Amino acid sequence: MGIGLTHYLILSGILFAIGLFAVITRRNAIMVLMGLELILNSANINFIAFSRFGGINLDGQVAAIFVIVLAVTEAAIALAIILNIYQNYKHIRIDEINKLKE
Amino acid sequence: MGNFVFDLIGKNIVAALVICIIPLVFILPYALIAILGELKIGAWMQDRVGPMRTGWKGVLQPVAEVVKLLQKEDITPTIANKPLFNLAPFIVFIGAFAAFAVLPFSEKFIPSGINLGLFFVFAVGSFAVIGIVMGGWASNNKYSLLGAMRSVAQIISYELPAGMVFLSIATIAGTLDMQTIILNQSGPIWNWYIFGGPQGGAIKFLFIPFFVILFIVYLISSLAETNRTPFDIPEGESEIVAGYHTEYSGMKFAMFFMAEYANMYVVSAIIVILFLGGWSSPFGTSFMDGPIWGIFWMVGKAFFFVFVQIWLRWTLPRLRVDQLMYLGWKVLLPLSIACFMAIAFLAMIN
Amino acid sequence: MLEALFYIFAAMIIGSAAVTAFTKNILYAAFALLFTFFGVAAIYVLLSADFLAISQIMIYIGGILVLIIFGVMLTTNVSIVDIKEGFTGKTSFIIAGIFSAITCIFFIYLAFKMPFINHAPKDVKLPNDSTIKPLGKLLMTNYLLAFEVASVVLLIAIIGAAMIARRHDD
Amino acid sequence: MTQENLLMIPEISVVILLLPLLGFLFNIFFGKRIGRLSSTIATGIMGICLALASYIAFTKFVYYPDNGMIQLKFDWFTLGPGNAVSVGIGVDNMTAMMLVVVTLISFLVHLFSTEYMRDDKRYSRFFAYLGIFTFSMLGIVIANNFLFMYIFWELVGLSSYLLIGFWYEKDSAANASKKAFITNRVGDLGFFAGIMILFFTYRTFFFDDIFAKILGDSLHGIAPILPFNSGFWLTVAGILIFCGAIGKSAQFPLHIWLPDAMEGPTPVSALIHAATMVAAGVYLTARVFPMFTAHALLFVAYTGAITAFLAATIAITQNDFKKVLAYSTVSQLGYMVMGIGVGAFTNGFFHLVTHAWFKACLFLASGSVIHAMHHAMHHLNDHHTDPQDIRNMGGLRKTMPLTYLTFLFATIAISGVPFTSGFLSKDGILAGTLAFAQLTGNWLIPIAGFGAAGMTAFYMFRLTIEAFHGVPKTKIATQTKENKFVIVFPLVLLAVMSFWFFYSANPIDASKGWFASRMKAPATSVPTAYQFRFLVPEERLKQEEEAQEKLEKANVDENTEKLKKRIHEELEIAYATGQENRDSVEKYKQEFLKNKEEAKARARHPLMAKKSMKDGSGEKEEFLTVFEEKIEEAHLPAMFISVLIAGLGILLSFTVYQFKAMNSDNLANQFGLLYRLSYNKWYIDEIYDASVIWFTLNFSKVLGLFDLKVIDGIVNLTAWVARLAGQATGIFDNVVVDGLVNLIANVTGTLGSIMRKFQTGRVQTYIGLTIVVVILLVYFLA
Repeated sequence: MGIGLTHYLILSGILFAIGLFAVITRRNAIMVLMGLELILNSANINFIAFSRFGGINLDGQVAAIFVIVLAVTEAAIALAIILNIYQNYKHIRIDEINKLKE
Repeated sequence: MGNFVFDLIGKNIVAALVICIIPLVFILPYALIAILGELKIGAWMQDRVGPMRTGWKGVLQPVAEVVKLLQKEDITPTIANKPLFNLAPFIVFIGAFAAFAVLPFSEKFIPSGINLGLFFVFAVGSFAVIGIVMGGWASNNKYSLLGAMRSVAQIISYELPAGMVFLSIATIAGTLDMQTIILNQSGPIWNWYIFGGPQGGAIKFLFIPFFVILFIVYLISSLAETNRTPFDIPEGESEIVAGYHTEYSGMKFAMFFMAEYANMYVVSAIIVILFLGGWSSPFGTSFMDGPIWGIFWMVGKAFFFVFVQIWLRWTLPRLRVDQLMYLGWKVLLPLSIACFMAIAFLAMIN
Repeated sequence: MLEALFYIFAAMIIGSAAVTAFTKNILYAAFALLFTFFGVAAIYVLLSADFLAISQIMIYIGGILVLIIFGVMLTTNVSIVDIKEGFTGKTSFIIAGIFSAITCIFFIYLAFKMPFINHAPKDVKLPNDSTIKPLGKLLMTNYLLAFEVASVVLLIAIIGAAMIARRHDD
Repeated sequence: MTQENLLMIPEISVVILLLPLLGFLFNIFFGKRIGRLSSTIATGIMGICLALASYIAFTKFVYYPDNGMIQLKFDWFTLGPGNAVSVGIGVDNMTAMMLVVVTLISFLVHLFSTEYMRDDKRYSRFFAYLGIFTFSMLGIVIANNFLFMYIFWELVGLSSYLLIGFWYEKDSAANASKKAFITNRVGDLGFFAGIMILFFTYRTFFFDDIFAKILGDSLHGIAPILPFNSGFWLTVAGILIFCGAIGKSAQFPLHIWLPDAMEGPTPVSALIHAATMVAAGVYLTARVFPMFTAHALLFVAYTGAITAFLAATIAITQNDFKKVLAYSTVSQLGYMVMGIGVGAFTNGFFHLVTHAWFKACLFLASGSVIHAMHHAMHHLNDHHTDPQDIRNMGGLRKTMPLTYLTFLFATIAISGVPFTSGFLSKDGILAGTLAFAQLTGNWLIPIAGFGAAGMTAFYMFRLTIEAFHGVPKTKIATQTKENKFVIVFPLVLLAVMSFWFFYSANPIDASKGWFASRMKAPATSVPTAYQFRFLVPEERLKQEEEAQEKLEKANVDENTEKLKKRIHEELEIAYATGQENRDSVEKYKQEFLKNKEEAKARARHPLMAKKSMKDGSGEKEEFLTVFEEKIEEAHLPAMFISVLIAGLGILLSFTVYQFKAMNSDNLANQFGLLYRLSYNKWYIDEIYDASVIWFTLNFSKVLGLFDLKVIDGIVNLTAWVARLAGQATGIFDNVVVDGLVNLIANVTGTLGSIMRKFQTGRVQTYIGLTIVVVILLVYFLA
C-alpha cells in the first residue's frame, strides 16, 4: 500500500495528541512550550500533506511558512515571558502561578 | 548536473552508499594532513622543528596520534549523563559531515546536487550547536557547560553575518545551487565573485568593494563558527580547560576533533565556492580544466584557506567575550547588511 | 523504499515526541525534540517540500530548539544533571491522557472518514527544480500582504521579547 | 451703541473695573510674601485707574456731553426660551464723574494708608480689602442695570464689613461691622423687593429699558406700562428701591450703623464716608430719579430733611473726633437726598461730589491727628487715653500746621461759606428746597435744611476750635508732630479741590458752570398724572398737549356739529315762524363760540402760558421746567439766608468755644432735655433695642419654645411611631426578606463553588477545555 494522505494525517494526529498531552500535564512552562511546538509541527505536516496531495499546490507550503514564522515569534516571546516569571517567582511551575484564579 | 558514480554504476542503493562513503574517505586523509599541517606550520611559525621522530621528518606523527586516541581508554565520568554524553560527539560530527553532502568536488562529482545547497549547509550547521550543548551539559562539568554556552552564543551570533553573505551571493547568482554558482564564475579569473562576478562593463568595479568586504566578513565569521583562533573562546584552554569537550577522551574526543577539522574544510570550501570560482580553473576553460583538474583546484583552493586558518591560529591572540559579541553584532552584521543592500541594488539596476 | 523511509521517520517522530511528552528530565525532552523536528523535516522531504524541510531544520533546530535549551538553562538549576520536572498530578495525568487519546482517535477517525480525502496519492509530475522559486513568487504576489504582516510581526516579536526579557532593576 | 467710535469708553471702563480686582486677587494670595510691596502694587493700580478714569471723564465731557449713556449690553444667562437675562455696563456723565471721584479718593486713601497702616500686622490684607472695596464701588458706578448694581451693592456691603471689622480683635470693631452689615441688609431687602417688582413687570434689568417702558410713547400710541397697572405700585417700587439707599447712605432711620463704623481704620472711614459706600445710596437715588413719582419724591425729600436735621443736632454734642465727622456725614447725605427728593437733581449730585472732596479731607485730617496722637501716646507710654476724644486735644494748630490748615479749609467748605465748593452745592440744594416749598407748600423741608446748615457751621467750628485752637488740654497734645508727606499730601490736594473754581467760574452760582451743564436732571419718565407737573419737561408736556388737543378738537367738532344742526333747526323754525326767534338764534351762536373757546382753553396747560411768554422774550434757548425757573428765583434769597445762618453758627461757635463768652456746660444744663437728647443720639439706638431688637429676641424666644415643645413633640411622636413600625417591619425583614435573600445567596454560592472548580487559574486547564469544545464543535457542525 502506497503512502497516502491518510498516513500523514494519522501521523500528524498522533503528534498532535502527544503535544496536547504534554501541554496539559507538564508543570514546567518550557515543557508546555515544547508541547506547543509539537502541535504546530503536526499542523504543518497536515498543511504540507494537503499541499502535496492536492497536486503541487504551494499554498499549503506558504501557510506552513507562516506557521513557522508564528512559531518563532511565539517561542521568542513565550521564553521572554518565562524568563520574567522566573525572575519574579524563582520558579516556572505554572500550576503554582495561578494568580488568575483570584 | 551529473554524478559520475551514477554514470558508472547506475542509480541503485550501492551507488548511493558509495556516494555517501566518498566524503568520509576524503575526510580521513584530509584530517591527517591537516593535523600534520597544524603541527608543522606551528613549529615553523614558532621557529622550531616540530615532531621529527615518527617517519621522515615526523610525517607519520598524525597517524601516531590517531592510533593513540583509538587505543586510549574511553572514560565516561560517573556523574555524567551517559546517553547524551555518548550521543553528543556523533551529533556534532553529523552536523559537520552532512555539509559534505552538498559540497561539489568537481564538475562531475557532487554527492547530492540539490538546488538548495547553500541553504542546506547553513541549516545543518545548527546540528553542531545542539551537539555541543548536549555534550557540554551531559559532561556535568561547569567548564564544559560554560564552554558549550559560549560556543552556542558565538556560533549563533556569527551565523547572521554569514547568512547575509550567503544571501548576497544568492541574490547576484539567482540560485542557491552551488554548482550553478560555480558555473557562473567559470572562465577566467576575473569572473570570480571576489573580482566582481561574470558581468562585464564598468558596473563590475562597483561590485568589487562590496564583494571584498563580504569576503572578509565571511572569513571572520567562518573562523568564529569553527571555534578557531582568534575565536576559540569556547575551548580557551587557559580559561575553561578545554571547553565543552573537557571530559571527552579517546574515540569520542577524536570525533569532536574530526568534526572540527571537517568544519574547517567545509567553511574553506564555501569561501572558495562563493568567491573564488570553486573547481573552475583560474586560467579559463582552456587550460588545466576538466573534472579531474576540478578536483585539484577545488581541494587546492580549499586547502589554502585551511592553511590560512592554521596560520591565523598561531598568529593572533584570543578575543574577549564582549569583544567577540561587539564584533559580531555591531561591526560584521551591519556591514554585511549594508553590502547586501548595495549588491541587491546594483543587481537590480544591472 | 519510500514506504520504509516514511515508517522509519514516522516512528522516529512519534517515539521522540513521546519521550518529550513523558520524560521527567527537561533536557531529555529538549534533545528528544531534535529528533522530532528532524523527522518532520524528513517527512517534508518525502512530501517534496525541500525548501520547507531545510527551513524546518534551520528554524526549529537552529533557532527554536536552541532558544528552548537556553530557556531551560536559564530557568533551571542545570548543574544537577537529573533535572526532574514532574507532571501536574495524577488526576490531570489521567484526564489528559483520556483527552489526548480521544483527540487522537478523533483525528484518525477524521483521516479515514472525511469525504474530501483522496486516499490514493495523486500522480503528479514532480517539479525538476526546487519549490523555492514558485514559493518566492507566491509570497511576493498572492501572499504579499501576509508576508509583510508576518515580517512586521517578527519585528514586533523581536522588540517585544527584548523588552520583556530585559532586567528591570536598572 | 449708536456710534462706533466712542474712543473706547466702555472698554476702558471695564479695565478700570477689573484692575482693582486684580490687585485684590494678587494681594490676597501673594500679599504676605511680598510684604510692603503689596501697598505699592495696590497704589500703583489705583493710580492707573485714576488716569484711565480721568481720560474717560475728559472724553465724555468734552466729546460726548450729550450722548446719554454709552452702554454695552450682553446676555448673561438664559432662563428658558426667550428669557435671557441681559446685563451690561454703561457710562454717562454721572458715571464718568463718579469714576473720577471714586478712583481719586481711593488712590489718595491708598497713598495715605501706606503710612498710616505701616505698623499693622495685616498690612497686605488691608490693601487687598481696599482693592475689593474699590472694585465693588466701581461696579455700582458703571452698572447699567439693576442686577449688576445689586450684585456690586452686596459686594460693597461685604467689603465694608471686612474693612470696618478689620481690627476684629476689638469687640467694638467686630460688633460695628456686624451692625453695619445687618442694618444694610434691612435696606437691601427693600431694594431687592423693588427690583423684583420692576423685573416682574418689565422683564428687564436695564435702567433705560425700564424707563422707556414706564414712559411709553404718546406720539406712536404706545401706552405707558406701570407695575400692576397702577401708579401706586410705581410709587411703592420707587420707595423700595430708595430703601436700599436709606441703608447704604445711612438715612434716617437706618443711619445708626455709620457712626459705629468709625471703628475701622481711619482711611477706611474716609473711603466709606466720603467717596464710596455712602455715595452709593445717593448715586442709586440719582440713577433711578426718572422713575420716582410725586409721592416717592416727597418721601425721599422728607427722609433727607429729617436725616439732615437729626444728624446735625446729634453732631453738636459729640466729643469723639470721628463721631462728629460721622454725624456730619449723615447730615450732609441727608442734604443730598433731600436735594434729589425736591427735584434739585443737579445740585444734589453736585453736593455728592463736592462733599466727597472735603469730607475725605476732613477724615484724612482726623486720621492725621489720630496718627499723631497715637505716636505721642506711644512716646509717653500712655495706653489708656482716648486719642480720638477732642477733650484730650487742643492747640494742635501749632504742632500740626498743615493738617490744621487743610482741616480748617474743609470746615469752611462744609459750613457753606462763599468761595468754596460746599457753598455752591449747598446753596443750590437750599434754593431747590425753597422753590419746592413755594410750589408745593412743604415748608418744613427748607426749614430743616437751613437749620441743619446753621448747626453744621456751629459744630464744625466747635470741632476745629476744640481740637486745634487754644492751649493743649493734655500732655499728649503737646507732643504731637506733623505727619509725613504721604499723609499730608492727600490733605492738601483735597483741600485745594474744595475751591469753587473747579466747578464754576462764578463763585456764588454754579448753575452756569460746566458741571451743572453736564449733569442735567434727567427727564422724568413717570406719567404726568403721577408726577409733580413742574418737574415734567416742556417738550413732553407739549406732546401730551397735542394729544389732548386732538381729543378736544374731536370733541369740539362734535359739539359744533350739534350746535350747527341745532341753529339750523332753529333758523328753519325762525324762517317758518317769521322774525320772532332771531334773538334765540343769536343766543345759540354766542353759546357755540364760547363753547369752542372754553374747549380750547381747557386743552392748554395753565402753566404753559407763562412759559410761552418767557420763550417769547428770547432770553433762553433751552427749555426749563417750571421748577428750574423757581430755583433761579429762589437762588438769591436762599444764598442770603444760608450765609446768614452759617455766619450765625460760626459766630456762636467762636463765642462759646474760642472766646468762652458763654460756658458750654451751662448751656448744656440750660437746655438739659435737648442736650441729653442730642448727646444720646435721640435715643434711637435705645429705641431700637427696646422695640425691634427686644421684639425680635422675644419673638425668637417664643418661637424657640414653640419649637422645643410643639414641633419637637410632634417630631418625637413621629419618631416613636416610626420606631414602632420599624420594629414590626424589622421582624418581617429578618424572617421573610432575609430568608429570601439568604436563599438566593446560598443558591448562588453553591452554583459559584461548583463553577469555581473550572476556574483553576491554570492555563493548561483552559487549553484542555478549549480543545474539547473545539472538537465537539467540529464533530457536530462539520
